[in-house]
Amino acid sequence: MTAVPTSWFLLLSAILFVIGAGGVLLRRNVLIMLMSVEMMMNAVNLTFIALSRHLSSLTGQIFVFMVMAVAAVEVAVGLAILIELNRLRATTDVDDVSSLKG
Amino acid sequence: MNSMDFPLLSLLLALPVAGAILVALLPRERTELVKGVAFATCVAALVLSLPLYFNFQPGVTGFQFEEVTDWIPGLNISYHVGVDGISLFLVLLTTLLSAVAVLSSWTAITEQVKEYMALMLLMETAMLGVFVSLDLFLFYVFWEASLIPMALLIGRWGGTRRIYAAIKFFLFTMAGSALMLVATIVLYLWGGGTSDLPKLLSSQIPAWLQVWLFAAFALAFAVKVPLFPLHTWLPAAHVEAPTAGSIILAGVLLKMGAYGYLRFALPLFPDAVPLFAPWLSILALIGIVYGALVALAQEDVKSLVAYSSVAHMGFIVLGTFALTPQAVSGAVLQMVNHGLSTGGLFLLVGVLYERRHTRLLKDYGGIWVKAPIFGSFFIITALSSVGLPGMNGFVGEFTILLGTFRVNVVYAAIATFGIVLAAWYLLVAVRRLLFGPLNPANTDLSDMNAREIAVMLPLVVFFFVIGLFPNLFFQKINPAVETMTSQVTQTRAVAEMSNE
Amino acid sequence: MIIQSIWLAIAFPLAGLLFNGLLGRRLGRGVVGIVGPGTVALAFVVGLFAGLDLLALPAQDRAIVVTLWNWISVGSFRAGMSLLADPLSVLMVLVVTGVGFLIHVYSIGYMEHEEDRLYARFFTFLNLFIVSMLILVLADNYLLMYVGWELVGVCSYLLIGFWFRRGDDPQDPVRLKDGELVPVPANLNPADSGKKAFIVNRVGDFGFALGVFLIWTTFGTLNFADVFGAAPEIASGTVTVITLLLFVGAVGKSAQLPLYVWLPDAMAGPTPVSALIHAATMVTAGVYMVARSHALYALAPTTSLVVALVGVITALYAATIALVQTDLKRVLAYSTISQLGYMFLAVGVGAYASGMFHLTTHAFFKALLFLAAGSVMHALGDVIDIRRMGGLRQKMPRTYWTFVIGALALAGFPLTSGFFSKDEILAKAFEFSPILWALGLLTALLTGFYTFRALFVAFWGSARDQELFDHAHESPGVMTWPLILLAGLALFGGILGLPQILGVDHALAGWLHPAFADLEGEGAEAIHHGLSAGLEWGLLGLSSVIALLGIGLAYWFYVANPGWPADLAVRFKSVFKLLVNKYYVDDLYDLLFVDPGKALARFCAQGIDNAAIDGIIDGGARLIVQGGAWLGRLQTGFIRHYALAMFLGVIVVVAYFFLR
Amino acid sequence: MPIEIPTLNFIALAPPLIVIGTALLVLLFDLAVTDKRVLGYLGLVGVVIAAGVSIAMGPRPATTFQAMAISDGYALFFNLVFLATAGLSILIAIDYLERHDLQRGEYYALLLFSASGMMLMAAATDLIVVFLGLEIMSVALYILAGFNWRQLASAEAAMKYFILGAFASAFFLYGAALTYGATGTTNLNQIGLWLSGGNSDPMALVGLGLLLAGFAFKVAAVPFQWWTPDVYQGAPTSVTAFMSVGAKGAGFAALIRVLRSGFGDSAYSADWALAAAVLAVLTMTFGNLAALPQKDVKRMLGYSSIAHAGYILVGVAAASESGVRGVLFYLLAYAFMNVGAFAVASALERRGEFSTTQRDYAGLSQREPLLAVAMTVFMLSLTGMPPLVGFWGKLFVFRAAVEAGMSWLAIVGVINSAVSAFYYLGVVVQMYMRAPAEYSPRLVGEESDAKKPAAVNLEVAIGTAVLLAMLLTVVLGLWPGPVASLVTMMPLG
Repeated sequence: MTAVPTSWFLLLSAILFVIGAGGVLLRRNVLIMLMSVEMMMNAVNLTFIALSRHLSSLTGQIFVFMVMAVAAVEVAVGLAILIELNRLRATTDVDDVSSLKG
Repeated sequence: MNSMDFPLLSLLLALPVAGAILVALLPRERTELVKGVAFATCVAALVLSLPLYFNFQPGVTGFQFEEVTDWIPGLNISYHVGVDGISLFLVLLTTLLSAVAVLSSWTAITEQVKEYMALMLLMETAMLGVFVSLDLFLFYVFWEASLIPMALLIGRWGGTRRIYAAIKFFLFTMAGSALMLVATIVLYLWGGGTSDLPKLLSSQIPAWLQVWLFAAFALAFAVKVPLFPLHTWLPAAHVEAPTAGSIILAGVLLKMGAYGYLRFALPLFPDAVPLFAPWLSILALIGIVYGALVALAQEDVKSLVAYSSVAHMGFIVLGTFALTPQAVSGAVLQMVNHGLSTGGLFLLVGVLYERRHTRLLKDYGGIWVKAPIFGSFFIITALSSVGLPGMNGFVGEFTILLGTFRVNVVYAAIATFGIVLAAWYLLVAVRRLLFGPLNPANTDLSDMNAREIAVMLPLVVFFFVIGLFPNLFFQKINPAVETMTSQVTQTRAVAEMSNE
Repeated sequence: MIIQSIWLAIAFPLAGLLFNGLLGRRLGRGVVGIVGPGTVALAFVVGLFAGLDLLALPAQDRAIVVTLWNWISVGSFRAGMSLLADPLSVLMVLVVTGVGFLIHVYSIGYMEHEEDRLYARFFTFLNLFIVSMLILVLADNYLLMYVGWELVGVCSYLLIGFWFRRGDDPQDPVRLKDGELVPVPANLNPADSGKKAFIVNRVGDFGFALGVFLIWTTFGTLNFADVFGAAPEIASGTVTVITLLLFVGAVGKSAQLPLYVWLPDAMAGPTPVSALIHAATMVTAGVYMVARSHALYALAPTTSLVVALVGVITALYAATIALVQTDLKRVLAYSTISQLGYMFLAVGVGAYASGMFHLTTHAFFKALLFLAAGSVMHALGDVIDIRRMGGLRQKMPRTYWTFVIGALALAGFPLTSGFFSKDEILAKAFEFSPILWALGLLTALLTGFYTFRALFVAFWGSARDQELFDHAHESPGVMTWPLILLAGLALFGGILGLPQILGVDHALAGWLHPAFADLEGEGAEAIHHGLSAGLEWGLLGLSSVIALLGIGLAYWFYVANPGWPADLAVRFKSVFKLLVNKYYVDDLYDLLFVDPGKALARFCAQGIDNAAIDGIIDGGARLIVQGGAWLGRLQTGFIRHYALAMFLGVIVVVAYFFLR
Repeated sequence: MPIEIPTLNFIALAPPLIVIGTALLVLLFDLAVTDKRVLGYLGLVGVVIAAGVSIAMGPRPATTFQAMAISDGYALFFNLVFLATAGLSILIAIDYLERHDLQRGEYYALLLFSASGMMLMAAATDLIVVFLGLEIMSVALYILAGFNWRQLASAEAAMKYFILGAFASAFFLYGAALTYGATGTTNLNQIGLWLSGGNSDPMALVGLGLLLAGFAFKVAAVPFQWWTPDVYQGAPTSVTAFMSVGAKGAGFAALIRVLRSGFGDSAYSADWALAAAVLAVLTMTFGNLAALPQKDVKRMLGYSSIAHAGYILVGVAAASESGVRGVLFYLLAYAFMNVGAFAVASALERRGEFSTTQRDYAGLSQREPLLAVAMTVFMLSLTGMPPLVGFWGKLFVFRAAVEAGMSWLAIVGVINSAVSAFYYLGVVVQMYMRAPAEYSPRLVGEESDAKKPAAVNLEVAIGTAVLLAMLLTVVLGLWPGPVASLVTMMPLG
């Protein structure tokens, strides 16, 4: 069984990253934007792991653990903020949150 | 060399700041005490500055009363102060006019006296610092610092368009000197990491760079002088400033620009001088004629005097760039003269304004009858400003023109014509203020009181002292000027030789 | 020797000036009236003794320099506060202080109606003038001379404007026979007149100053002795330019064409001022300066010709205007301009001593005429229009007779002082060029005419304004005694310079000889010119005839046939109007210089300063703020926009690094 | 097989650990203390101790966690910057939260956690630690930005900050990954070694670009600055004060270390220097121009902070030792003057209002002269007027630019300073040159009394913060020598 070339992983993760970014740019629902960001981070994780295998270095995998932990924290905080926002204005549409401008 | 260990200049710089702090600590309601402390500080500074004159060794070239201390040792920036013949009288002028200005605001300022006096005192230190700094960064610090108190003085205690005037003043001068900062940095790096003026004077800067650096410095000074067409902040600031502000502005602040040329731009960048001198001279000439013409069209006495400053400062710049000993010494003396004469005129306009709250010529007329002392002072001051022989303005203008004539007849002729125009606009002002039938609105006008006379008197005494005994001043000015001009012209000659 | 202390001549009036200026108002007019004239008298005495000291010296040593202090020294430039006492300057000192003293005394009476403050101020200014004039004449270098030159201008300014409260002085139009009114230009008010005088003088000083600069760059010194000593080695072109520039100053100060316009208006000042400054002394400064600089002018024939031409043309020109003036003082003012023209004619043709002689006699008789006119004004409550006078000789005999003597001297009536001095000039002019002489002679005819026209209209005939006439009275002694003394001088002053054909020495030329000794053919022998005795007698006779003819014509027109002048005015209406309006020169100057100057000033102030420069600056500032507001609009508040911008930013940054 | 026990030099990370410990203590005491202000003072004590320890440690470099972090002069200096910012911000918060009825113990804990994250970023020599520090700091700041839970604006600020921050973090991470892929390491010094060995890889370059973008977001550089004005405006003022300096400082601390240690000695250094220069120009110009028409002072300061990021980027672009020194000095200066400005702004906020407009400053010099003087000092210092500390900051970064042959950058910088004078001066104009607006009550417990002249009732803690910041702004301006010497002794380890 031949190993899948690293470049394929990298390409896949790049595509995932761009899809995630596209989600942030195009979607208006805060929750979905949050998920898109998570997707970007996971794309990065995939990159790290692929590279880690490619380089035979553990650092990349350590990094992935850190990213996962941080991502969890971010989701928690993000949801908390969303709840606070939702309490003050019943919406999840990010375009409704645009009073500060100019 | 004066080897006194006594740090006279530092003390002189510190004294007004100390006074300002003291004033700030006094209770707000004790306005008389506040004024008294401020005035006492100014007088003390004046007294403290007198030894500068008496202990100044006229024959010595170089700086005297020098003090050098590390300031920012990491960057080799030092606190280096000292005076020579060029700056000596500007220091004395500053201490004198500061005292005059404080005394002149005794009754004119009624709101926030404490802040006012503190700012006046801070202003004094900043101005003194500009004239005694021998380190480029130190100079720049004082140069910029002097903007702040003046802008506040104009903006807080000024006339109706005071905010516009204050902002204009601040932004104009700050924008003008922005490039000077970069030029200073460049100079500092080229000079091997020193900003010490005497050391920099002997450093070799390539001619192409000198051109750029000169341009940057010249711009900053041109705004301050001010040269046409960068002058429009001046009338605005003058008209709106309180009397004392105008006195300081015209008397000292404008001199900082001309002083900058003499102290920094010319000696540091002699190779660039031939390239720029004609243009700056032409701008100065335009200023002389244009300032006089615009002054002629003014209805407001203060803006008339302000534009006259544009014209008078043109003479000083013209003399500076003639680079003959006569012209440059004349320019230095004329700086003092202009400070005294124009300061006096603003003072007198302030006396009127305090009484009648108008500065328009048409609101006056014939008041010499009601205020004979005022009238006599005004005529004397106006004549001093016009350059009447026997008084100060003549000596300065004459030597400037004489020195300029040597190098360029046409410049001298145009500038001399400017004197004719000067007579025109100032006599129009005298005519419309003092002469003619008494304007009925002025029937209750009171003459100057003892304090106001006391403020004017020293100025008038100096009009005549300088006019009759100018050598008391020239003997101290000349050595420094001759050193400077010969340096600049020699370097120039060398540069011309090598070009051939 | 008192001549070493010649500065005392300046110090005394200076002391008087300070005393009167600072204390005069408090001490009362009695003290002021003593201190003012007294100090001038002391100065005169100093001058007298100085003159005697000079006489005691050998002729070639009669030039004493007294250095008071080193005034200005910058680089190679030196100018001392140094005084030069030589025959020329001492003569001027004596004229200035002598006539000045008499006018001071006269002023005690003339100014008696002024309030204390103004009375003291008047004497202060008068003393200041004496001081300034003495500085001018005693200076030993061009710079100090320039100092005096400007200072007298200021005194003139202050004194013309002394009655600064007065408004414009409208003039009654001249009613012609057919009922037509010819408007007479209004006289400027004193304040504007003073201003005008100062500014016009400054125009002249502009030339003078440039001349001084050129002298210094050429000679490296401003000292008279050094300059004159080195003058022969200098290129003649340079000397010509220098002398021409200096002459521009003289034209301004001595009211010659084209800068004479200030002098008639200067009559708005008090009459003693007109007498002292605008007739006897200050206006002759230009003549003195040329005489002083004779060493230069002698080297510049072109300039000398210009001087002579300007002089003679001015003389004739001013005389024609004087023909129709209705204001007594203005008649005298134009006559002053005209007589100054004679003096310039003299110095222009190289007859410096003659010029100085006429300067001296003119000082006597013109001061006399003005003071007499002042006496009339004093009597009539400041009325000066001769058409409102008439018959005054009965009311004011002493004034009348002194005026007659002055008028005779002015007209060049034989044996009066003016006769000798004017004749000397004409003779010199004849020698130089008969054309100049002819013009001078024509002027002399006109002089006789207009002088006596004024005299006859004002003093003869019957009263035209009865109320005024009734009010008139002779002036007090303090005014008439100076008149009488001056009348004596005007009458007998000629003995200073009797023509040599009379077989006596020309005293004044002899006195001045040391000062002009460097000129060949000048000095004591000067009057012994190349003309034959017969021709000289002939010229003398012709001058006498012309003077008498002028006086006779005036009599014919204004006493014998009072209707004729009006007839003539109607017949030559355009000429008459031209003269009444002073050739419209003032209007021309307004049109050419004053109005465009003011318009230019307004344009600079509003068009350039406010609109252009501030427009650019304020507009630029607004533009920047506007740009900021525009940038702020990018800040939409939408997260998506921000994220998009960031994403694009990332792409750009990455692309930059990738493609670099 | 002997197990190698990693030698963990905790001492090297003592300052952030002390701060974290303090934060935990705060959380603990929060359960017991009723007057939450005490917690603020407790935090302050921790900050002071941490600062003292930082100073005591001296600039001798000491690495720890297997060279993932370092305690060198650079890090210690940044510790001082962050601790000064934190200390002043705590002082502000103590009264500010009380006035607005927001007093909660978590606030101080979060602030301290955030500060520890910043300190970690400055000490990090590994991209992993950089990322950790970044997130510790950011997450706490997200919460703090939304701390004013009653206000929509605050929640909005938090939301914007959070989403955009996470978005930017993702880019940063991707950059770290690509760098890792190219160089095989996440250790900055290793990366530096790899690059200086003459290696190059386009992937590393792309990674560098993405890392730069991530930092650019934190320091608010164009085009990643968008969040700044909105978040500054919406967040509680005491938070804005803290993050304006802290987040920016931490971003620069890590950015410079990444660029200098990692990419400094490489073929790429000219590239990132130019990129930084271009970013600097765009950033300061955008910030200054956009600040010009602002009326809300907090928002104006938000734009101004963008401009200052631009000035600091000038020092980064110089890519030299003196550039780093300039940045260090600048940030310390910025800490005092900017936190000071926010301290005055928070002192002037009325209860229930969370912003101050220009009008609120009208006639302040007559109502509260001390505050007016202080605000004037801060504004002028931010403008870069001598003799205030901001001037020296600018001077030092511009000097570095000139030295690096980027005089044009310095020229753009000084022109920008002149433009910035316009809006900074605008506040001074209000305070000194306009008459006081009609009075309305500002402080807790004040009754509405339209005619009453404003009483000076400055709370102690905020007053102390204002006074301290002003004194330091002035004194360091008059006597910048010691700090200027200090930064030369604080090289990157």
